[in-house]
Amino acid sequence: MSLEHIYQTILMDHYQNPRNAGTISNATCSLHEHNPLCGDEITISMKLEGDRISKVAFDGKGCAISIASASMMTEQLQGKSVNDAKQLIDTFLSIMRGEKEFADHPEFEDAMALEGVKKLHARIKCATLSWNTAKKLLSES
Amino acid sequence: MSLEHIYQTILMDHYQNPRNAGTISNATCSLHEHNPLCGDEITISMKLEGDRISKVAFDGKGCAISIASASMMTEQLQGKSVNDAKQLIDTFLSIMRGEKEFADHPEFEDAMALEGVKKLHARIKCATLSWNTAKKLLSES
Amino acid sequence: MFTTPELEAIRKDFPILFRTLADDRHLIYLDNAASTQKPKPVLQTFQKFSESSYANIHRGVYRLSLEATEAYDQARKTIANFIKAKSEVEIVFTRNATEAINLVAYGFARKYFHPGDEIVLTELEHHANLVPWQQVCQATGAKIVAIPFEPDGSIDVEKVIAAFSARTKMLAITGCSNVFGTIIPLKSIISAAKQQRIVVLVDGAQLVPHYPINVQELECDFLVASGHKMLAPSGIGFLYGRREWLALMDPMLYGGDMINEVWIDRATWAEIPNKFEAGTPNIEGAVALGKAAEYLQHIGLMRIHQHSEALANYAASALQQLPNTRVLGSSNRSGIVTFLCTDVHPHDLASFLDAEGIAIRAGHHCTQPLHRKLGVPATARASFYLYNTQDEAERLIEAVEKAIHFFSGKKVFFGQPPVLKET
Amino acid sequence: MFTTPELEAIRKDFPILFRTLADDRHLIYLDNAASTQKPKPVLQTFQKFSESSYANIHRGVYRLSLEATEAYDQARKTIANFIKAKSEVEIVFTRNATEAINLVAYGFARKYFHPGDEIVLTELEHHANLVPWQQVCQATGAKIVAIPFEPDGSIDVEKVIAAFSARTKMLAITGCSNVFGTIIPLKSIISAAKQQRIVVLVDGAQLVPHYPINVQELECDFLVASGHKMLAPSGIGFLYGRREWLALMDPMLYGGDMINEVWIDRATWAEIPNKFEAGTPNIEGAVALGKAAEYLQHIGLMRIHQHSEALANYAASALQQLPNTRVLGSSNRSGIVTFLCTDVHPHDLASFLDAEGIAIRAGHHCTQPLHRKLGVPATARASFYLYNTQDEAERLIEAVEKAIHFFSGKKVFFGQPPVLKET
Ligand SMILES: Cc1ncc(COP(=O)(O)O)c(C=O)c1O
Ligand SMILES: Cc1ncc(COP(=O)(O)O)c(C=O)c1O
Repeated sequence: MSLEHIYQTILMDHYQNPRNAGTISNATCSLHEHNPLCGDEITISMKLEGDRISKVAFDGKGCAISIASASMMTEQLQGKSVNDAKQLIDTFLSIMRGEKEFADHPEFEDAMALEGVKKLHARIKCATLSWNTAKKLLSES
Repeated sequence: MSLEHIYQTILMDHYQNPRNAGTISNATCSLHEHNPLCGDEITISMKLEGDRISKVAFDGKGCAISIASASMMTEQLQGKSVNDAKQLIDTFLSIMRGEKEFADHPEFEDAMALEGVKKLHARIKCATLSWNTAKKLLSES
Repeated sequence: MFTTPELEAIRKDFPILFRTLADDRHLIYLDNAASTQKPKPVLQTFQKFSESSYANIHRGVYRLSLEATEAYDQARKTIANFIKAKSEVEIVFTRNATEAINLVAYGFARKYFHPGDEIVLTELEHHANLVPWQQVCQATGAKIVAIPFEPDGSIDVEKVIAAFSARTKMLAITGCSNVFGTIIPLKSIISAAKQQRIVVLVDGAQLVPHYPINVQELECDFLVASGHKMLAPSGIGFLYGRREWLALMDPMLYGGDMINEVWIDRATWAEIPNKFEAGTPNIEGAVALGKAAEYLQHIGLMRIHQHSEALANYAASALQQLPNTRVLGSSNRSGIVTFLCTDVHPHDLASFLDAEGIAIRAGHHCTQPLHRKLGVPATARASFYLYNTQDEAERLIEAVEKAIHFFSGKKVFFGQPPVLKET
Repeated sequence: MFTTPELEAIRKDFPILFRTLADDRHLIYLDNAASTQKPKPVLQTFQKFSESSYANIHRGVYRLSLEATEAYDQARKTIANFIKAKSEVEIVFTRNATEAINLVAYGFARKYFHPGDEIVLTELEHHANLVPWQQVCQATGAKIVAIPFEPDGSIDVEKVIAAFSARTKMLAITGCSNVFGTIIPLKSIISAAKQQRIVVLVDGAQLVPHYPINVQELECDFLVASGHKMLAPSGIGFLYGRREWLALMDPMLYGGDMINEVWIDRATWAEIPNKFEAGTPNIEGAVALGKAAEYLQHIGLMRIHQHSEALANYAASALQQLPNTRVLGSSNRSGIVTFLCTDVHPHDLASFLDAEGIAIRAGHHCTQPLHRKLGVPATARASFYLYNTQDEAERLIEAVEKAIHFFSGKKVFFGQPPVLKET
């Protein structure tokens, strides 16, 4: 697997210019998660309007993959209904577990740049931390 | 190592016609020892007259090697002074540990038939049980 | 039994069987219940892994560590599949069956047992499935209830069930006696135990190498086995534990890889099964064990069982016909034949057979209470496996006969200790 | 450093070093502190033993078992000699260093420690030499006293000595930090501890592979090490314990081979070291470890140490000169260089280097308290051993430089988390 596959331009762009980075002042819910094994930390905040995620942001620290993945996720969840968001997250996690394929899910757009990470066993957790956090947040609220 | 080396005629003779087998009615001391790992049991009895072992006998059960070795030992100890007996036993134990050689100790006579046992790691304990018991008995009395 | 060509193909995989001894004969290895030999595919897997993919597992980001981690995880899946566990997280790699039982004794029994609780086991148990429970009793105040075995080496299911009470917390039972070779009717015993909510541990050290196992059908809570008795190198074995129990259990060993978060004064644990695998595990061993399981599955465990059983049954009947020879146990035998020759001490017999190039075991086979019950300190045991042949079984019988002739005829000390006269 | 021909000869023994990666370059393996590769003589010993002499050890009467037992016993003697123990009965084979520490924690500390007793250790400790002691404290009421490390990664002897008191029962200390690579001045620390009759355990996992050890001169009571960090397969390690202590200790694991006499309700133990080796041990692993120790001794531990140290020192100074790169620790370094690039998260760096064919480790290296103290959750570590070359060290530096260029230039989240604006 060559370098280009993992640290693609898209991924590096999200890492260096993360979208929706920060917190939301009038968030309706937020959740902080921490992976002590690699030190990644993330806080996902959301503003829910009825059944719709009107705003989502992330804050935290981590490697390029975890930051880029969080950034990509916020773009994906923004504006979705809670149910659609949950389903999207589950699909993403299945893809990362190797049970589904990005090829069948073009809706992931930028996040498809994480394809290369799937093969890097030790890095999958970096890519999934933000998604797992959002999943937990959505099922709690 | 061929069969002949271990179960030599001399050894089989001592096994099937053990010398000094039994107990001594007027023994001055005796000791029972047991090797739970192979089930061998032995009782050594002695009659000491002053510093001299005037009578020695053994009783017990065990394999051919342990019975023959006990029989050979009684022949060796009979009539010896306590000190000479202790020294003889130590020499025998050294030989079985591979630190000395029967070749340098012709005094062992029949017991030299145990040469083959030295190489059978798992059987050395069979050959030494009676000697260790006698050693303990002599140092206790 | 395997056909001759099948057997020849199998034997070719085991280089050690072609080792020639002093007199140019091949070794006859009949100590399989103690440990089995390793086939080429297993040794090659070990070798190839060590030469091309070795690295420490977990946390490694580079591809070598990834490959090693994948191979290790795959081995866990293979073992889960081998015994039909629901999930590979229910498999913990240990050094051997002994460590696996100790892990349950420490992590489960010491945590949950109270004074007066009872642990039911049988008098057939190997020390590995007895001594850890004695220590649990000492630490918790629980008590061992030991079910005697029948004269034919079997266990009476009714007696086991009758021993169950409201105090019974656990049944720790062998799946196959390593002395009599008896295969225990686990299914009926376990279903009775389950009705009374008794936790069941099966000592599969002798069963797993010989018999297809489905832990879900068996309904046992724990199952242990040793790799070295099923064609893998020594140093690797496993514990199967139902997910719910494993999750409740405490770790036994503490250190790296089993933690989640560590401070100077405290720590939290990783998920199962990692929580039970402290430090660098036996990576190559696990990978080799996975290969061994595949090898056995490929040949077919039921066929292996039938082959070993047929050889053992042949040997048992032939031995029974030798003068003053008694075969122990008679019911539902696996590949094991344990016997006594009144005229020959088992150690002498084993030494004599060794000189004939035949490897059998003599001793108490780590079952002192069983031997005490039999009234003898030691017995001789021949045990067969997939690579043994009818010819080897026949050579065993001939050699035992020869030994009996060599040693007998005069009074001997073993068996009936003579009444000694005064000197 | 080794001469070029010496190094070429050594490298020929390690087939994995010639593994070519996607772009035809050889693997550069710089994760030796996690685990080392295995030389041909070790793999061949394993293979040959498995193919011609394998059998279960102890109690076997036949020659195969005898050969296996002799090989196993010989390995114990080799290890005793390797660390200059008085007797081979002072060596207990374990799975790894972790298990060896746990054995002392269970068999010794839990037996003899009381509420208020203190265990002195350092904030450098690997989780393996910390978490077992936390558990001892929980079980006995003893307390951990942790000595902080100095900014250069060293341990101030005076601070350790100042921590000793009448309550100090044990000093459990690493011989070499697996993060900073610092070699600890054990001699002066231990002699102070001995004056106060404090029992000393040395975690030799990083020290023993790199440095000639004489436990009698060192005067430590216990020493642990892992085979897989000194050219042996994983799954085997050892505990050295002074005979007197081992004799006083309780067993940790119970079962076959560690007993003397067993009844249904109780048992007595075998002599040391057998009392600590329950069940079938890792026989092939021990034999291979013996060979690995001989291999290291043949080349010379002092020369190995000098070689790895020189490479590490070269890498440390070169890394220090890269932009925004900080090498951690500076004093008395063994083969380890741990560093941080402000612009690159260690995991990204390791992945990037992996794509360049260079294996390094990123993470907390099983030292979370140490990393918490440093204020970073993860660092990058390159570790050198006897088969690494100057060229490899240079390629490491080039690749790190390339990574820094690739990742830097824009704001990144690692190191200085940005202040985030509201959206
Ligand atoms: C200093 C130190 N102690 C203990 C260990 C634990 O070694 P193992 O995982 O082989 O038990 C390690 C290995 O990472 C180490 O570096
Ligand atoms: C029935 C039974 N249980 C447990 C064991 C212990 O196996 P290990 O020594 O591999 O832990 C054995 C092996 O002798 C056995 O036969």
